[in-house]
Amino acid sequence: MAAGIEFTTALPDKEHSLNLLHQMIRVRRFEEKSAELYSAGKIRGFLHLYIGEEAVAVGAIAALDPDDAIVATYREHGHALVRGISANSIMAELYGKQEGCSHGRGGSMHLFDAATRFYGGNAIVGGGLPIAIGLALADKLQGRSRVTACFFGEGAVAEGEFHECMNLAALWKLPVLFCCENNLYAMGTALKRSESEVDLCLKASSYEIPAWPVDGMDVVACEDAAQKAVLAVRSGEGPFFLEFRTYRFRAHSMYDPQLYRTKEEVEEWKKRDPISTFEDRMHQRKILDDDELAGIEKQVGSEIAEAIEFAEAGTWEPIEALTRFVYSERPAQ
Amino acid sequence: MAAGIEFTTALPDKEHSLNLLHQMIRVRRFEEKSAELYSAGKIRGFLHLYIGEEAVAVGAIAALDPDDAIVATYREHGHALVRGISANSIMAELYGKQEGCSHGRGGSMHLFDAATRFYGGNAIVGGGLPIAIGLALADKLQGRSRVTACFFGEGAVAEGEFHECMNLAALWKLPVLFCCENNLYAMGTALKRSESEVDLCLKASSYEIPAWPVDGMDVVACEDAAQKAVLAVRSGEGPFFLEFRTYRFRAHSMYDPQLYRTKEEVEEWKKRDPISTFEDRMHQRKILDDDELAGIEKQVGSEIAEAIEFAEAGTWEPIEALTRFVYSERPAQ
Amino acid sequence: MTPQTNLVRTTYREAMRQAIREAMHRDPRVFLMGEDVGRYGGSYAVSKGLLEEFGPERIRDTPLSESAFVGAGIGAAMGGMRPIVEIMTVNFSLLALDQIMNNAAAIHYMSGGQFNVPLVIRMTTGAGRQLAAQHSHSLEGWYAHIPGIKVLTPATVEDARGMLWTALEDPDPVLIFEHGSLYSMEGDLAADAGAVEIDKAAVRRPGTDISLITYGGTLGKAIRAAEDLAAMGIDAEVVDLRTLRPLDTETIVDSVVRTHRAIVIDEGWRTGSISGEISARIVERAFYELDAPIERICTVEAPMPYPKHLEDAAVPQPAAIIEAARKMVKGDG
Amino acid sequence: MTPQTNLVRTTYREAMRQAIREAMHRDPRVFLMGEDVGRYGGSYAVSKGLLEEFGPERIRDTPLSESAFVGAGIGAAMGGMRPIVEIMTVNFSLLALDQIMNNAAAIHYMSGGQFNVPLVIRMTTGAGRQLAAQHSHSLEGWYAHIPGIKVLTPATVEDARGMLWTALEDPDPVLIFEHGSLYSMEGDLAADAGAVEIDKAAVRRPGTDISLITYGGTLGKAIRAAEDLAAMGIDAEVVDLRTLRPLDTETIVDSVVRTHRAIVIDEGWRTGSISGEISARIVERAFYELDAPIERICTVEAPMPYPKHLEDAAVPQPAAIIEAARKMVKGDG
Ligand SMILES: Cc1ncc(C[n+]2csc(CCOP(=O)(O)OP(=O)(O)O)c2C)c(N)n1
Ligand SMILES: Cc1ncc(C[n+]2csc(CCOP(=O)(O)OP(=O)(O)O)c2C)c(N)n1
Ligand SMILES: [Mg+2]
Ligand SMILES: [Mg+2]
Repeated sequence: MAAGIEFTTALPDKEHSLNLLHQMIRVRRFEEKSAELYSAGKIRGFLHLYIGEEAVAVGAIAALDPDDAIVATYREHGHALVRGISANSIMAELYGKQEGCSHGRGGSMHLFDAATRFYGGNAIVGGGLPIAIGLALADKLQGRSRVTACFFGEGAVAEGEFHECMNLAALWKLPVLFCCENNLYAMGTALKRSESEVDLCLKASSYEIPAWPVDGMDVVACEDAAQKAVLAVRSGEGPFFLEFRTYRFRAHSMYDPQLYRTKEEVEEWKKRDPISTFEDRMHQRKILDDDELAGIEKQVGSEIAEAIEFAEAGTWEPIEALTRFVYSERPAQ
Repeated sequence: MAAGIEFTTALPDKEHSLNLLHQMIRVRRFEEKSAELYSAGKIRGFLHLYIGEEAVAVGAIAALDPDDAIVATYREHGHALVRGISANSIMAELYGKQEGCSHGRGGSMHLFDAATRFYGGNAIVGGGLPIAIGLALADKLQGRSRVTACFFGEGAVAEGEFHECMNLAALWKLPVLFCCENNLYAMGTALKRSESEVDLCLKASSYEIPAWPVDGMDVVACEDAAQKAVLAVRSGEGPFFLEFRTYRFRAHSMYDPQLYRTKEEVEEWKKRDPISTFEDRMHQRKILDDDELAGIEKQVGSEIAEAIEFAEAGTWEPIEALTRFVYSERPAQ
Repeated sequence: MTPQTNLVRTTYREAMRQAIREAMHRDPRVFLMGEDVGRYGGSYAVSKGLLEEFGPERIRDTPLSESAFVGAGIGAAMGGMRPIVEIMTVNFSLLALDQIMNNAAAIHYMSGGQFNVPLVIRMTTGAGRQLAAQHSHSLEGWYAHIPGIKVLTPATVEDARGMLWTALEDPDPVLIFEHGSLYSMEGDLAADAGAVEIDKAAVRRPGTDISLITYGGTLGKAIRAAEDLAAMGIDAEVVDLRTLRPLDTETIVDSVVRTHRAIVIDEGWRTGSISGEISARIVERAFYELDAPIERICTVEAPMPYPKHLEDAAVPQPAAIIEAARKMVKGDG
Repeated sequence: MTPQTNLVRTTYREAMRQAIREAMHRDPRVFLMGEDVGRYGGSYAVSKGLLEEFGPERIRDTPLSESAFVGAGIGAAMGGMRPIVEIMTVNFSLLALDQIMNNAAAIHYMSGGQFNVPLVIRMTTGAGRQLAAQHSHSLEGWYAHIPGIKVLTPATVEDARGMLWTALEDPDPVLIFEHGSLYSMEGDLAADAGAVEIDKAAVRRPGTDISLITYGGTLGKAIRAAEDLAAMGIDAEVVDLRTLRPLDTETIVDSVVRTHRAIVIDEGWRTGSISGEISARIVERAFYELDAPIERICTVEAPMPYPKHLEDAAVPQPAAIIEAARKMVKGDG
């Protein structure tokens, strides 16, 4: 199956291209602002930025239907935004305010949203994979043709859970789209220092799961691959594995002095910035002019400014509510 | 590497063939007697018989040096016997007597022996694999050219630990010989119901570990493959994976009604009994006559009779010793 | 139970099986998943016959992948199913503990109450069958440490029959621990027995002199001890905790307020077992009611040895309960 | 410490790093292994610089495979090495729990004393940095339930410096829990500071009115509370448990015999935490010395919420200690 595929490298039409660009810029600016707010002490705990990887979430999630499900990691602001959780409620969550999408309980690493079927936000590497398996199993058992997209880093591939879940998904032909975000590092550990076989698609294939590598710096390639994979998954052929080859431009989290890679390496990758390269292509194709770009930036700017305002105006959950939701307040339906 | 291999299917010389046969018969008769003693209530707990799989332990362990290490599972009487732990001390262990190889503490599933570097007897499926990794790492760090042979069933392949350990062994080029005893069932679960990809060698290859399938009903093939693999491992090339294709003739343990397979299937496999087929081949090659066979049976018979006597005469550890060895009595050297 | 009720003699195993059957019939969202629950018939024969009745989709054999299939249970529960996940024994549940603590127990809370996890996990627990160090854990009290889950320990055929129903109606994850020594225990069960409440401990034998507080596989021993004590003129009350999380402190304290003396009997290793928690709660709530220090009879702090005499010596026995109670009531207490 | 001793101001982190460095220099069998201990410099910067000093064989970065590399530590220890395995945080240790309980803690016992496992496992523990539900566990007291291991909780720079040495000399597995909030704590350390004993609790502040019993990250809070209590005329004794397994019951009981009142302060979730065990032991050993029921101040039984005000409310704080102590001493106690 992997052999016969043809990627559409051509740009989509203007409207859709603008939309993809808009989404990537939203994520980028939101993250940049979050970093500032972290330094200002407004956001605390761990903060993992997605800057450099925007094309993956934007492209992959564009291929999903509204009632598909997403399971993500602690590096999930981008996925949440693109999925349609409001910037307001995400920012409020980062602040820890009860207006946040997880009621302020989760913070940056635990964004949840029932309305968009966004199942977290998981801070245990590999910990979300079995949940995706289970969601897909529920769909299969109930005869629904929904897809569960599961995002995880290449570092998770070494965990036993990856192996167990690949096997279960393939064995039971479950509708899971595995989206491996290969940004080459797990904290400070380069892929080649953590895997005897660095070709991740080969790994997936060893479970009989069709697998493609995707240029994760190219939003069009990401969307195209995801669309084709989603189609296969939705048609009942079982799981699909996409390896998005990408790079994180920033530190792993806000505490990381980045001793493990050179500035030159980072600069080299920045030349492939998914946003600026996409802008260039759109410019070349003359489907983007400076006004339009300024318009997007402005729109994003005010969306984020509003989100910060919303978060600032948000309220703290009263301490008396500390043990609320340890157990459910309602019986099972 | 796997491509270039040639298996010696010819029988070894008479003396060595007799020795292999002797070992297989020892294991077979020991196990048969153990089953009887279980029914008689002399042996308790779980008892997992190796009957049908003797060629694997006999062949593989013949390829090891005395200072190599073995890590095994709960189905390890055969390995222990072949490795040179005395039948006396194994039988005493099955009885729970303090003259047993684990002081009576472990029973059938936990045979241990420091003298022969036999590191258990592990009753958690997959649980021995990381120990083998560690033993091999210790050898590598200390510049020793020893091999650690790790036995496990094909059921263990689905566990996350298998994946993690394959990767570690390959990544660090550790001297581990992985001996997968593929007897087609994990309790009642057939391999095809537990793995999306049933070619286990392909799995090992996906970690860049050289891997061969071996006819696990043919002791000569087992020894030959193990010898070649051990040579590669000892020379520092990293781990090796052997898939021994075999079959257990008896139930999983003494409690198993075997609902999951047909009598016909079992009978079909019994035609490939590693002992009788090997006897036939030796007969044909005229390196075994009835007297010699009777001699082996007699020798084995008295060895086992003596072992039972030894176990019967063994003593119970006093109850006062119950908490002995929870912690070591001596400081670390 | 009114005297008119039609009573049926049944085993704990059979009661559990009927509970599963009924749940499967009642609610199409219920399915059973675990190692060897199907073709093998369940390692303790609890699910024997269910595969034939409900088919392999709903009586789902899993590969050996505890973490993945427990996590899949979590996901399936979030996806609208009502999974019963069987972990063959508590000893293997350690492999799934991350999923239990970091996902099942935490998701409702950290999602701000948006998602709940109506998952039931069943497992066999306890010692008593000479299964040695890796197969004899009694960790239900240990699991009771985890907020967000509930921990049930049915000790009677009635609870074996009724707790599952209630657990399946619970919107939150419920762990059911079935002591391996109970499966063949017989008892009288109402022909129309159904759900039982799970939030109350039960006084199984009223008494005035001393409270014997216990649960699960040890309840029978406490009752036997109480009968012997009665013959010695000591009237012991036996409290069956039934649910270890949340603990029914009221019933415990009420009993101690009546008897002024308490022994907690717990098959867990003493240090850090639930027995310490119970002792502490009694002190916090009924210190001035106590006529004597609370005693604990627990499992000796050692991995479980294989021989019967040592295993018997390791776990709580009626003799020890009797002696402690006698000393406490007749002695200086 | 004699007054002549040359004191050096140092952090807990630096003390820990020096302890590792020294161990590496002293004993060629010692090596450090874990995620990001090398190139990244340790997720809490404890091992920063060690890769450069000792090279990648001995400062060994591992893939994300907690079960395999902890198990490899067990095997390496059995193979003659003295591994220090770092699990990044306690939250991820659940993935390795099977190896810890079923192998590390059990092998010496079930092998009848033949093999021992001189392994040291270090991990960061505790809350206080707004890392939310999956990154804030405090499970050291829970681990203390497991026979066969030792559990250390260094709370001072002296113990950070000295406990590792003693742990490495121990023939059995030792777990060291380093509370994340302590790394930047400064203290005076003797220039020639070395090994410390690990089998005794320490009275960090003598007092006569009440015993505050605690350990690890909470010790500082107890001392602050004691200082405030002193200003109110209440002379509190502060006991630092230092080692949670084996617990030094003598020192605890001696303190309570002097003060007749006790509060146990424990960052673990209340139910089933080590605080219950301590309460139970005091009752068992010093019931008639108690002037008031023992109190416990523990972490609220909920997954940890992200916002600071809720996290602060969830974990034990000096104010709560002061209030409880005041009531107990001045009130009706
Ligand atoms: C089980 C587990 N082990 C360790 C960690 C600590 N940790 C958090 S992120 C991370 C690196 C993960 O890398 P990768 O999967 O590639 O994702 P990325 O951060 O690159 O997006 C590590 C080691 C964790 N959260 N969970
Ligand atoms: C982690 C774990 N899960 C489940 C079990 C129960 N169990 C014991 S043996 C076994 C089957 C293992 O099959 P395989 O690895 O093929 O070895 P075989 O018994 O066929 O030699 C199972 C499921 C266990 N011991 N450990
Ligand atoms: Mg990565
Ligand atoms: Mg098998």
